[in-house]
Order: sequence, then C-alpha cells, then structure tokens
Amino acid sequence: MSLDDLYQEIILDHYRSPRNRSGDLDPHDVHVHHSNPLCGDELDLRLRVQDGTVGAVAYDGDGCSISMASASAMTEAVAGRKLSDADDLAEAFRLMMHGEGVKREDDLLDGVAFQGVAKFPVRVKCALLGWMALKDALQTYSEGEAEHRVTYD
Amino acid sequence: MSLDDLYQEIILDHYRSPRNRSGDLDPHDVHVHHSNPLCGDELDLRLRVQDGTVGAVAYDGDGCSISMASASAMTEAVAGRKLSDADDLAEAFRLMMHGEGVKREDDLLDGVAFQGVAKFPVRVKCALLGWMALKDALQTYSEGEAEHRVTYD
Amino acid sequence: MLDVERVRKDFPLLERQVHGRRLVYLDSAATSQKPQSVLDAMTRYYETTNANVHRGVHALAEEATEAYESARNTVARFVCADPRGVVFTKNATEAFNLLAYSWARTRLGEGDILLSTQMEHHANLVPWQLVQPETGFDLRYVPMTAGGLLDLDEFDAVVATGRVKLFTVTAMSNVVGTINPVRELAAKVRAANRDAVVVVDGAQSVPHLGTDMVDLDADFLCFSGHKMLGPTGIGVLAGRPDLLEAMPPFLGGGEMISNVTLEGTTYNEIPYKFEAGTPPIAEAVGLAAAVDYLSGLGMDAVRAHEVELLQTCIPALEAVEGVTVHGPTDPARRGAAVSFAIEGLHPHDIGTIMDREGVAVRAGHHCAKPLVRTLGSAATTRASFYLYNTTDEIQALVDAIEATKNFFKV
Amino acid sequence: MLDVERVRKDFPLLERQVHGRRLVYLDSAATSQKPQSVLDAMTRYYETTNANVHRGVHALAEEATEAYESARNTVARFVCADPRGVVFTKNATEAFNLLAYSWARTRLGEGDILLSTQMEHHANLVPWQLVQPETGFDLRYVPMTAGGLLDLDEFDAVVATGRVKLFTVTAMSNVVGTINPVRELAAKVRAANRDAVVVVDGAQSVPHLGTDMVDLDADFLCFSGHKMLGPTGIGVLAGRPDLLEAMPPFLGGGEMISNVTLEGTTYNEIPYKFEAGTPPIAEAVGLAAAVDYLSGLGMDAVRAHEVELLQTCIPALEAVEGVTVHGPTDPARRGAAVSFAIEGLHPHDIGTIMDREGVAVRAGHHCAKPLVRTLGSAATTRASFYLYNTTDEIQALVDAIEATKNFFKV
Ligand SMILES: Cc1ncc(COP(=O)(O)O)c(C=O)c1O
Ligand SMILES: Cc1ncc(COP(=O)(O)O)c(C=O)c1O
Repeated sequence: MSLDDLYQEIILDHYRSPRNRSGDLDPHDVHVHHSNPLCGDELDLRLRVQDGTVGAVAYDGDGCSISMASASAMTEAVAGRKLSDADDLAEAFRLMMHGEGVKREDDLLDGVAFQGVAKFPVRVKCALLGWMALKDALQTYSEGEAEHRVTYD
Repeated sequence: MSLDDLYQEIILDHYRSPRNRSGDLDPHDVHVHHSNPLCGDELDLRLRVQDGTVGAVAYDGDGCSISMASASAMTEAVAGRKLSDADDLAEAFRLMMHGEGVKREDDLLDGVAFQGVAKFPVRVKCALLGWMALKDALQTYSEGEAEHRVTYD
Repeated sequence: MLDVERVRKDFPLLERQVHGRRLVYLDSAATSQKPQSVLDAMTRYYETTNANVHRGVHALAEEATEAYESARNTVARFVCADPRGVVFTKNATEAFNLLAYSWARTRLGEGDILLSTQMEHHANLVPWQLVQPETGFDLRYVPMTAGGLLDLDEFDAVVATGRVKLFTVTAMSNVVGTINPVRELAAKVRAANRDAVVVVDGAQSVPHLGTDMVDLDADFLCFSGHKMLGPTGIGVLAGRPDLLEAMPPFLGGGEMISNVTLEGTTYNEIPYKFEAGTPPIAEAVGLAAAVDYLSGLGMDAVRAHEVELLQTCIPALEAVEGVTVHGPTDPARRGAAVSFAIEGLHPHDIGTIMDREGVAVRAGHHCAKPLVRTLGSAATTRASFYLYNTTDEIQALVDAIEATKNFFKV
Repeated sequence: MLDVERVRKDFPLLERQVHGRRLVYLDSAATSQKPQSVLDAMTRYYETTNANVHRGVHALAEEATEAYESARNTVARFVCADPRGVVFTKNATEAFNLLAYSWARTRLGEGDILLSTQMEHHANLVPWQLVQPETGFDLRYVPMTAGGLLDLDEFDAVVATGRVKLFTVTAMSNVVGTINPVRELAAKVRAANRDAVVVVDGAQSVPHLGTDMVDLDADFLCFSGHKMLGPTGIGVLAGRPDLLEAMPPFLGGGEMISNVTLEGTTYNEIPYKFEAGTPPIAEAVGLAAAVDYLSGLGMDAVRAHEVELLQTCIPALEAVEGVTVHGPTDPARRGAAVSFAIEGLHPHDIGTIMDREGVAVRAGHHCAKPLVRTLGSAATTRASFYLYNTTDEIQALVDAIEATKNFFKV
C-alpha cells in the first residue's frame, strides 16, 4: 500500500476545498457532536429534514485530513436522499472501510476514494467519523430528539 | 559447601535425641510461641527464672531438623546463665548466622555446629527460630508479661 | 503420543546441572520452564517490532499493536473466550484482585454469600478477604476432606440458602492435584441463584488440561503465563463481556480512558478499560508463542503424558516405606502436582537433601495454608510434573527419597 | 561524552528499515528500544536460572531469588532508595494506583487537598479521580501556563491553605519536556504542612536525568522499566519504608502474606507486602541490566547528549516556517520530548507522512489530555529523543516535516 492509496487527490481536494462545511445550518432539525479523543478529532453535524429526505446537511470540526475530507464527501453523497436510504449508504461505507467489499459504488460518489484507507487500520476511525455521525443524527431524529453527543474510545 | 556443613553429626544428634524438649515446664514464668509460616515451623518456649538466671527452659514444636536441633542446643547453652548474659549469647548466635564471625564460641556449646547453616540462606531462619524465641521470652519477661506470640514473614 | 525426548530438546534449561548432577525439575506447579520458541518470539519482538501499542500512527506502533492484539486472540481461542473479554494482567493474582475490587466490592453486601473453598491458593482467598470488611458479605468456604476432595454435602448446604452470589473454585489444586467437577458445581450454584457468578481458578488447569470456559460454564477464568510455558509478568482474566462491561474500572491511567478532563473521566471499552498503563506487550507475544507450542502438541497429548507419569509415579511413591501421597490416587481425577509426606521427616529437610541429588521439589505450604493445614501438617513436599518430565525422572525422585531417608536414618 | 555510534550498535532494532528507509526512531518517550545486554540477561535467566522466587529450597529457586533481590538492590541504588522501599509493580501506572488505593483512600477525607498538576500523564490523574468519590478529598490541580510551566502563584495559593496532604508532580513532562523544580515545590508543601506526602512521577526523568529520591526530597517515586531500556511488564514504586509499613496492603495473594487462615490473614513485611503473586522475575533481571547499561554510560553523559541534541533540534524546528515548538526552549530546563505544531496540518496526517519517510513520531494527546488542551489543541506531534539518537536524525526530522508540508501543499 502506498501513501497515494490513503491520500488520493480527491481526498486532498475535499480537505482543501470542503463542501457543506459550516458552523451552523439554519434551520436544522438535529445536531450531533462526535469526537475521537484518541486522535483529537471533533465533528459537528447538522441536518435539516424535508419530506423524509436529507434536505440540507452541514458539518464543521477539527481533525485530520481524512476525517474532514470524508465528512465533506459524505455530505455530497447523502444530500437529497431518503433518510432510510442515507442510513443504508452509511452502512455501505462502513462495510467498505472494514474491507468487506464496495457496495453502492456509484451512490457513494467521492466517498469511494476512501477505499484505500481500509489498508491503514489506525486511520479507519478517521474516515468513519462523519458517516457514523450521520447514522447517529438519523437515529436521534427518528427518536424525536434534536441533540446528541458521542465519544469513541 | 557440602551437605555435611549443614547437617553436622552434632545437629542430627540433637534432632534425634532432643534435650529439654517438653510440652510443659511447671512452673514457668514466661511462654512464647514463634512460628515461621513459610516453612511451617512452630515453636513453644517456656522459661523459669531463678535469681535472675535461666533456672529452667523447655521447648517443643514442629519443624525441620535444623530448627528443632538448634532449639535443643540453645537450651543447653543458656541454662543457668544470667538473663542478660543469655540475651548476649543469643546475639552472638544471630551474628554468627549472618556470617559476621563467631564470638563466644565456647559458650555456645553445640550451637557452634550451626555455623555452616549460614551458607544456606534459606535455612538461616530455621536455625534462628529457637534463639529468637529465647530473646523474645527474655524481653517479654522483662516487661512483666508472661505470654507472647510472634510470626515471622 | 507426546515424544518427550523431542520435547525436552526444546527446553534449554533442562540441560542444566545442579550440584554436579543432571537437573530433575519437578517444580512446574510453581513455574514452568520455557521452550526456545517462546524465548525467540520475545527476543524477535524486541529486536524488530518493539513500540508502545495503540494510538501510534508509525509502522512499529502498528506492528506492535497487531502483535499484542493477535496474542489476545490466540489466548482467547485457547480457552474458548471472547477476545473482548480477555484482559491481560500481571499474573493470576491480579486477575482475582480485579474481580474482588471491581465486582465483589461493588456488587455484594450484607446477606450475600461469596463462596470459596478450603482448597484454594491464597490468590483465591486473600483478595476476597481484603474487600470483605468494606462490603459485609458473608465469606464462606467449602471444606476439603482429608482425601483431598471438596465436601459436596457442605457445598450443597450453603448453595441451598440461595444466597451465593459468587462462587469461586480452582479447576485443579496446586497442592493435592484434585480436579474439581466445576461444571456440575456451577450448575448447582446457578440453579439455586440464576444471577450467581462463577469464577474459576485456571492457574493449574489451563497449563495441564484442555480448559474451555464454555464447557466449564465459567463466567470468569483466571490464569498465569509463567506456569504454561510463557514468561513471567503476564496473567489473564477471561470473562463474559457483558459482565466486564457492567463493572467499574479497577486500575486507572493511560489506555483505559476514553476522555480525561480535570473534572472527570470516561472509560474505554473492554478489554481496554481494565488495562491501565503500558501493558505487558513482549510478555503477551511470549504467551501467545507458549499457547502455540502447547496447541502444536495438543492439550490431549499433554494430559495423556501426565496421566502416564501419574500411573507410574503414584504407585512408585506409595511403595516406599513411610511415604504417604496426599489427594486422589486415581490419575483420572487429578493433575500432576503430587504432594507427599515421609514419616519422621520434615519437608524442609527433604527438599534440601533432594536438591543435592539434583531433584528440584518444593517444600512448604505452596501458598495454600488452609488446605495444607487440613492435611494435618504445616507443610508438604511437592513434586510436580509437566510435559517435559520422563519416567526416568520418577525413578530419580524415588531414589532421592531413599537417599533422604538414609541420610536421616529413618 | 557519549559515543553515540558505539551506543547504536548495542540496539539491534535500530538497524530496521521502515517503508524501505532506515528507521529514525523518535518515540522513546512512549517506550525505549532495548540494548542487546538487556535481551541477553533475560534470555540467560530463562535458559539457566528460571524458577519461582522465595520459599524454594532447591538451587534454582535460590538462584532466582538471589537474581530478583539483587535486581531490587540495583534499582534502589540507581534512584537512591532504600531497597526495602522498592516495590516492583507491572508499570508506573500500577505504582500510582497502589498509592491511590492504599494511601489516599485510607488517609484522606473531607477538607484534605490532594494536589496534582495540569501537566500530568493520565497515570497521575485517573487513579486519584477513581478513589476520590469514596473519600471526599478535594482534588486540585496546579495550572500550566501556555509556555508549558507550572503556575507557581496558583501553586503557592493552594499550598498556603495548609490543607495539602499529598502533592504529586511529574519530574519531567512527557509532552512538553518541562523539568519541574520538584525539590523547591516539595519544600514549600512541607513548610505548609509537615505531614504532607510528596509523590514524584519519574517515568520520564528516571530514564533521562539522574534522579535521586533524597535530592528531590520525594516520599514516593513511580517509574516504568520499558521507558529506560528495560522490558515491558515491570514498573517501580520506590517509597519511604516507614510510610509503606504503615499502609494497608493493596493486592492480595501469595508472597504478600505472613499467615492465612480462613478467618483472616496477617501480612508480610515490606516490600513483599505489596508484591502479591508471582512477581515479574525475568523483567526485574532485565531492568537491572538496563540500569547497569545506563550506569555504565553515566546518567550525566546521557543527559549531556540529550542537551546537545536539543541545542540543535529546537532552533532547527523553529527555523521551519509554520512550526511552533511547545514548552520551554532552553535545553537546560527541559527534557528531550519535543512536541510541536505545523500550521494548517493535523498531527495525525503529519505522523502518517513522516512514517513513510521512516521517521517514527507520535501524534495525539500522549495520555495527557488536560495538558494538551491547555496548548489549545486536541493533539500534538511529538518527537522524543534518547541516548541512541543522532544529530543526523534531527535533520531527517526536519526533512520529513518539509516533505509533509510539500505533500499537503501548505
Ligand atoms: C510522565 C509519565 N507518567 C506515567 C507514565 C505511565 O507509564 P506506564 O504506561 O508504563 O505505566 C508515562 C508513560 O507514558 C509517562 O510518560
Ligand atoms: C491454583 C493457583 N492459583 C493461583 C496461583 C497464583 O498465580 P500467580 O502467582 O502467577 O499470580 C497459583 C500459582 O502459584 C496457583 O497454583
């Protein structure tokens, strides 16, 4: 495995030119904060729900290029999707990061570029951070809540 | 060092034909019980004081040949001595067991035969048991007490 | 069948001479010798991989983490545990203390019974005694019969109260060799109280007898690396993940935390929650190599070899005038730790003379004073065998006993 | 002066290649590499002496006990401790937990202050937090300034209350390198309260700086073997014998008892009272060999070598655009753990790219989150040096930083 597997040009591009990165989203229905204390990654994710779909999504945070770029790519991949579909896509991403094959390759959009991260076990958590925050935001919303904080080991 | 240093004929003789071994001493002024749980040695020592001297002394116990023989030899060496002198003799024995030279060689009587035990560090405690019980009995008596129990590590 | 001469070649220490004689090492219940492969695995680790585990992004740290976690998996498989429930400790003793401080201290109170036995090693007695005053639970012991078996009537009587919340028992005695019917005992305890927790001391059984947590129906299993061909400095607490998850942490420090602020701390997931500080990394690698060595031979072959030794040893000892063997005499019911007495001789003297004959046995209470006291003495002499011992060595033991008797003329 | 090229030849791992490049190991604050003499001492122990310690009457057991106790003496001399006060633990973390459970939990109550600092490793924070709720003492921290020094005004203010019963501080920070004025701090604490106890975290200072308990005026000193050229699986609590004698036992089991009955137990004398179960015997032998290696070079020479490295390293790092070095910049006031930031880059990314350049640094919170948070981030990149590092390796570090910046185009 080479560094280019990890830091694909697409990833560096999301890192340098983040999409949907913002410290707020007005209005939003749910806000989650996830952190990875081991690496010092912190992520805020805000979601607006429209007719059962992801109407708008914004992230902000402090973390390594992999975690921030992955969150950025995630926001593009899930925008406009049905909530259940977005959740399914997050699961596809999770499986890919655990080396269990690539499903829904076309739907993941730039998310596919993170495939190579699976070869760097210590960085897998970084790539997952945004997607796990999304899953949690969907879950939190489905339970009628608006805020949630999660800390990974 | 050879086994004969440890088990001199005199020692085996005291083991097989113990002197002053008895479960009681009537009357007695002080009784101490010492044990060495690591080895499983147990020793009872009873002392009668007469005019500031060791009027009579008896030991009983359960232990290895070194501990029992040493107690036996001790009783012979201290019988009739002034209390302070008996204590001094015990100190001489202790120093000998720690390899710090032999003092009062003549007074120790058969106790001298235990010199070789100093070369067997794990057995030193066995040889000391009776003498340490004696020191404790003298101390206990001097404090006006009649009974004491001591357990070594 | 185990080819004992080939096995012996793997153990460099067995070539040692003692007092001018070939060493006959009969003290494996205290600690085992180590095969070359275990020493090599640790040296190789230090020479090529050594780094601190977890959190590291550099290559060595990743490789060290991989080696450490793969050791955990190897050990888990060996005793049929869930790797998430395998906590590396410094020895079996720490594993019991972890349970005492983190489980017993927080789960038990007045009216609850913690049931141990009179057959236990101090490691399975003192930790419970230490935390008992804080919690006020009832600490009871199943008595041992003079024949070295648990008194099952007494056991049944205590269990019938329904108040036994924790039952702890050794799978194999380190003094009298007895193999306890753990599975049946566990079943009875659970029948009387569904929530009871069963702790098994595997310090002797894991090295000598295929030991399967599921088969034994144990919630927790404690054992040590150094008695099973592995290094010193490592032990194992294998436990049910759900129980471990519910327990508060024991030792605090690095690795076991999730987040630390000056106001308070959240804890990592299991097993890391219980592994504070830099763990015994090289020791885990060594222990995994030991497990590989044992698995390579097969625990059935190891056990069969020891049964064969016992079949020779016990009659041979009993044939010596004045010798009494403690514990069960049927090899099927016992392990290879054989305590015996010689009439008129004290274990300390026996041990010393035997040592001069090159035979290393242990004399004393074997860290099991309540048990030894039940045998009616303060100490025993113990010869304990392992996979590298031979029938010739049993003869050497018997000869040494005769030599001792001659020396003392008894 | 230390001949670093000769020293390097003693460390087999330093010959390793990583990603096709020569390894530049700059992670010794996490764990050090081991000289051949340490590996040989342990292998030799296992191949010739291995037995369980204490209580044994056979030759191997005597030799093993002698090796273990002589290791204790060697370690005691190295830090000017009384050997009776040297307890072998599994790591520095266990040493702090021993103090928390056995001292703080039994000696402190409402109104008492336990004073730690914001500069501490989690090992010197979490154990106190764990026992605090049971006892209700006041847990306070001396703040750290942005420059990486303890805030002495705040320290004075807390000490002036006269309520500080235990003060604990690291002699050298594992993140910002700061060497704390332990002796002066201890004097102030004692002046305000004669009975106060002073605990020193020597995990970084003992390996890198001659550390003398008497000189520091410390009552307790905690450190780890693996950071000072020794093996994993061993740590040290060195303490004043009178304090240790008065403390209740912590872990229970074999070796630490004097007598065990089913009704209760009496405890062994120190240090054995605190060493429950089979101790890290081979690890103690390895640690003694590590101490011999360090003593052979002389701790003054080790320190001088690191000061020389710092004199090159700190200006070289500061000369790189966008790089900020944390902590004191004067080599006389700091050790060789050097944390730094690169503007616009996250430590995780830095660590990964550097690893590809063969440079092993650590990225993260270094088990000192409160400290790292004070630096205004959640993580730092840390390069930490030891006696085997060279000035060439500083150049490799700087080159790797440039390569990282180029890669990310910052
Ligand atoms: C300053 C300091 N204290 C304590 C520790 C804990 O040492 P260990 O993990 O060996 O218990 C460390 C090691 O990371 C340290 O750097
Ligand atoms: C049955 C049993 N339990 C527990 C232990 C304690 O093991 P360790 O001293 O390695 O903690 C031993 C070892 O002596 C043992 O034989």
